Amino acid sequence: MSDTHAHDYHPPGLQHQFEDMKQQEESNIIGMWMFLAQEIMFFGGLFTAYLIFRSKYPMAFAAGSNHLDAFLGGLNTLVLIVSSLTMALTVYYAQKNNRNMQVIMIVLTMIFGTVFLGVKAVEYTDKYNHGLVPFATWNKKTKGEAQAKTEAPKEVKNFFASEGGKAPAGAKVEEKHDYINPTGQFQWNSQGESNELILEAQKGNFLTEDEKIGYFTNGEIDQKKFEGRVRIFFWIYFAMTGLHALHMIIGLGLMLWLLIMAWRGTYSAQYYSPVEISGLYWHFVDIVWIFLFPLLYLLGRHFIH
Amino acid sequence: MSDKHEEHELHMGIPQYLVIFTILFVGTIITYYVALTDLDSRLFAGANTLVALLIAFFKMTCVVLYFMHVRWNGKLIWLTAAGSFVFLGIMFAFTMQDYLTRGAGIFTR
Amino acid sequence: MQNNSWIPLFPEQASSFAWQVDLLYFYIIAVCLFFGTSVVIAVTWFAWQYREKEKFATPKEIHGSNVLELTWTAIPFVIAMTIFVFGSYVFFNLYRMPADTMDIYVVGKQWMWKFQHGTGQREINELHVPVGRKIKLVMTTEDVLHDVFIPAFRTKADVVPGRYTYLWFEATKPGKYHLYCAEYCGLNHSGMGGWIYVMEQRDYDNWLAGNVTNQTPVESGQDLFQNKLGCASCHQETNQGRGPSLKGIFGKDQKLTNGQTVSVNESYIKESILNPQGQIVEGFQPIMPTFKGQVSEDQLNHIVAYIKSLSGNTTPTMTSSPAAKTPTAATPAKVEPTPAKPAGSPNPSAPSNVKGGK
Amino acid sequence: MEKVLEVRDKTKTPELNYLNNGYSVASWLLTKDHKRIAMLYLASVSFFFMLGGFFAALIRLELMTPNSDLLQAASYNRVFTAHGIIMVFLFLIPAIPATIGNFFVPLMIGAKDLAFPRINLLSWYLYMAGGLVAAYALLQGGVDTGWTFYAPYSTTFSNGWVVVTGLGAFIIGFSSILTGLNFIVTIHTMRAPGMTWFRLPLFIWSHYATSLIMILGTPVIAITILLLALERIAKIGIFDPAIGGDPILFQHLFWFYSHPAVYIMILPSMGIISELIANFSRKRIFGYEFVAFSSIAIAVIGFLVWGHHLFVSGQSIYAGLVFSILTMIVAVPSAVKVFNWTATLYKGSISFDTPMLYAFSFLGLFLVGGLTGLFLGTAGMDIHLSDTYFIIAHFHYVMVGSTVIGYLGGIHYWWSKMTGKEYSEFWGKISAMLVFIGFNLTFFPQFILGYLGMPRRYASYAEELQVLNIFSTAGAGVLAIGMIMPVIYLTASLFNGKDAGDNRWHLPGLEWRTSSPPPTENFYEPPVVTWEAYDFSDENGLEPRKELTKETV
Repeated sequence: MSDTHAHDYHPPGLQHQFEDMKQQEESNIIGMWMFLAQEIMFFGGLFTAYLIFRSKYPMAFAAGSNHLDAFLGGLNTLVLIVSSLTMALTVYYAQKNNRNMQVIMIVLTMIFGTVFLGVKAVEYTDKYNHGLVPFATWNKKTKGEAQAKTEAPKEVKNFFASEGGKAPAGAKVEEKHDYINPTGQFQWNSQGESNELILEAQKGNFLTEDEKIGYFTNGEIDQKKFEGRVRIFFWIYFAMTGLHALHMIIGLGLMLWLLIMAWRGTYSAQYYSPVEISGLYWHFVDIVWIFLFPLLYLLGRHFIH
Repeated sequence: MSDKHEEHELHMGIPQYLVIFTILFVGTIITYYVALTDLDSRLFAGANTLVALLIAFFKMTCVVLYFMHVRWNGKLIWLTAAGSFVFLGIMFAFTMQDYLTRGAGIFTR
Repeated sequence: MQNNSWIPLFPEQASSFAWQVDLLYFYIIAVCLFFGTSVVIAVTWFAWQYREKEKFATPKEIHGSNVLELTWTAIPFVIAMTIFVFGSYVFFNLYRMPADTMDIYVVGKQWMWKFQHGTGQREINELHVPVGRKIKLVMTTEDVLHDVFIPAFRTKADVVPGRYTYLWFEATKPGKYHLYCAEYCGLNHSGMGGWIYVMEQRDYDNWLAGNVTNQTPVESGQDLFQNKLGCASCHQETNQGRGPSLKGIFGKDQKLTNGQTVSVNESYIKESILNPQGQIVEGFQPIMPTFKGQVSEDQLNHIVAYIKSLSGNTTPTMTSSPAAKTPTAATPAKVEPTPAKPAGSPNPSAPSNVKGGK
Repeated sequence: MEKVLEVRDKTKTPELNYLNNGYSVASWLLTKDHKRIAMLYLASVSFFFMLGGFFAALIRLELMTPNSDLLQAASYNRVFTAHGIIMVFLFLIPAIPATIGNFFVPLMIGAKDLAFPRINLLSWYLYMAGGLVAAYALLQGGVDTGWTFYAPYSTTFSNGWVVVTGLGAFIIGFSSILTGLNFIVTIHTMRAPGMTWFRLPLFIWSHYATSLIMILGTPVIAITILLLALERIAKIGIFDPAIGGDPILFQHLFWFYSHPAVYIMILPSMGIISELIANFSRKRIFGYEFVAFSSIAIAVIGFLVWGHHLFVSGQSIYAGLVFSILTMIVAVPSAVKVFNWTATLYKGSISFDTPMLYAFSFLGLFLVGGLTGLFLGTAGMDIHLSDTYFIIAHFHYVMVGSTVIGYLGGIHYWWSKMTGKEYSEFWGKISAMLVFIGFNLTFFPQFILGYLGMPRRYASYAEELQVLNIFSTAGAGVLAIGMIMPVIYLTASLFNGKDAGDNRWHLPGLEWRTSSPPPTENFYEPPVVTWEAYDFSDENGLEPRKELTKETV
């Protein structure tokens, strides 16, 4: 194929700086992989922060993790895996010159991607309602007891659902949500549960050095301090999932562009490298989630039982 | 040339994709239920974490090798994929080596 | 820094491991000179010897030599390792905390150093330490990162908020040394420093005893005079008060009501405080109560120091036996010329300037 | 905008090259030609260099006297921060890769352009956006954290402009990542037929190594700055110990990038010096493979040593020793390079043109800079020296003494290729010597100051240190004159310089086998490489090839 010089034969989509399609494809794939390497290090900074703080405050992380919805998280993992499959099939059908299946698969990928973001939005709303958004005053403002009572039943229901049926006794739940948050600050309202956790860990001598300083004031559990540590967990949760969601949104943008191009029948067995590199990106985003799911939702969950 | 090219690129058919997908799906279910069981007290401390991460690594490997076609890519791609994880590992390991020894009395600091 | 040369080259060596750091320094300089000069000589010689004889000539190809490459990979590696080993040895000595130390607590704060001795004395921007004792600084900070740096001791360590860090040294030479903050800490970073006073053990004990409140004797005396004992309500600046003015009296003669004339010296002042009725100054009523039992020996000394300072005499002298057994009976500082601080407690926003020296 | 090169009749129209291929503003601002983008970079990088230099002058003037009299501490802190941030993020990191690298990587491997021309242009826009944001924050608001942004000072105590400056650095980071990505892909896939890996000029190898660091390191600083901004705005509790955070984590993340970043600055310069020394002694470089792989080794080992910036931060002795030994190891590949350069001179035919003078002065300054690195990598020594002027002197020897000198050498060397004009050799030599003398006078006294214990970032200092500081300030004056001269005579050469000819130095590299300035598509016909790098032998056919292109077209 070395005799196909750019001047004589110009296949569609070949850019002027390349000699032939093979070179261009190779460049695109390497370029995308280099970009992914960059992305790995980008997320890597956050993972390092996670690693450090989790090793410093495992109990606070376990307590925070327990207030994430593992069921929804798991559901989202499955949704992303399905979307990864449809993405892989998009590439497959592009290689097979099958325009219609390509379009269908891209649409399916987009649907699953949107479902993922929808579930994410539900989860974020839940955190908003429970005063677990660590940023400024971006939580639901509950003023006084009257309002708290009227909303109580609904929240309890939510809570059961969010716990995947493994919620503690109902009485405890009601006590938890009977709180006042007039300014919408971050609030940790599960003191009973977390105190139990800390005391048990203290009994078993599991507390790390940082925890011994970080949770206690004069030998007593300091709720304010503990709340601060849980807040770090929620910050890392929001930073990581937020950044991931941002990548999903960019990915959906890419998909939209792919959809238009595929609709026009641009991609064929000869020229499909945009599909392929978008696929690489999409799979990468999936992989990040494969790690985020256990790290944020699952680790430490068993402490609670 | 293009026909040959096409043949060369098609490493996986739909059944193979579905097999990988099933593995990933099952892996997710397993990791979910394992996390709810207390392996730490049954096996050893950190067992839960280890199992969760091993499953995640396994799933990642499947995605990278088959969905991302790295299995059939050139050495450079292998190197990039592995290399970036090596550097990530360096960042974790060297940061942690400081944290774990800080004030802990290694060499009586 | 008592370096009198025009261009100083080395800070003073004043700690037990300073010579090791200096030796390491010289060793690495020697290595550098060896490599540096050999490369420079080679480059210069080649550049001259093989300078262009004809424009765009093509000299013979030389491709390289694996033996040479290995040699000049191995030799630097080995030498680097010797430096590493030597450096690690010094590193151990500098940073491994010895067991039998005297602990001093250090708190950094924008932009001042607060020191507290084991016996309770507090100091700001100054640290008095005995010579020949292993001192361990246990350090933390109230706000940002700081760094205790004492060039004469060749050691430093960051002060990290939220953690304790440690630094130890054993001073070997009495004197006054710079203390710097070496980690950038904001606006007045370059002002965040002071002095380390290294004293003989005896002087240090004296200093400890006499300077409990982190004040110079004069300041302490002033405090007693004006606030604690209330002397100033009668002994005002002018002679308008119920008691005579004490301004400028030291060293002068004083006429008493009984016709005698006494010279105002330390013992006269002391006597007047403890037994006022014995010596009434002419023109004043014998109304002053005795302070016997209310003031300790060293407080007396401080008051004396203060009264002397009113006469422009700032150097406190030693008046009682240095071999005192108890701290209360000990004497005020024969503190090495402590520069008299401005009256009042040091103001955090205006820490003493690092500059100065001799 | 980009006309296709078809007929080239020298008698009728002037040669169509990348410079006269369109004169409109849009033809520059929307260009996808790597050479034009390089020229855009050259202009913007020079602008920021002068801005940074202005702040450097202020610093030296202030330090002429022990008291903070010219500048109060508040302004002094802002000035050195501005100097650091501008020089590091806006000059040193993009200087060589984005200008000379951008221009010559495709030319030297025989490609028509970089693999992703649009991304290349995007990276320039990112650079400009980030640079202007950062410069605005530094000039308008004034940031006083030092370029290291150490927490918790930056997160809690300094003013809010830190966030804006951080945003600037964040954006520039992506510009740098994209440049690195482009280079790696280009070097992998776009090499001309016959251009095997071991025929690549060493300039390319060093850019490859640099790009690796850009890709693997820069994202970490990006996320760190993001977290810093979040901490500043929202009090996450990640770096500020008052709310449970950890300032040491910031230092780790920061230096994970910022130590390798010094290799981003020095490696391209080493590549230029390899070119200069081989080409101006007209010999193949001694031990080509070793020089090539030492670049890669430096890039990789460079990622393992960042902890030596934390020796005094309360690190355990164990961790200190690990980082210390790795730091000592990274010295070896640098030493190998120096020895090979020296050996290359042996039995060469060495000319003393301006670029070679810069190469010699690089050798001298890099020796000092590199060897003083030994002091700082040695844990026991670093305790006394860290955060003193010894550090300042060391990294200026490396950053200025090597990177800037390499950059200037490269600009002089390739000036005729980039513009087609000859600069004044006389003024070039004078300026090269002034820079060398001024530089040493400025920074050598700072080694002594450092050992005496003058801490860095001090607006006022002890009186006994004044003499050395006056030397340093005087040297800075000489250095400034030496640095301003090239701006003048190089600019002048654009207007009244002689035509340089296609191959001014009569060299075999691919970039010299096209016209000066090169055409938009770089080569009149796709080059085929049949020679090793730096092959000066007669069979290589230096002259005929040039004739060939002119006759055949």
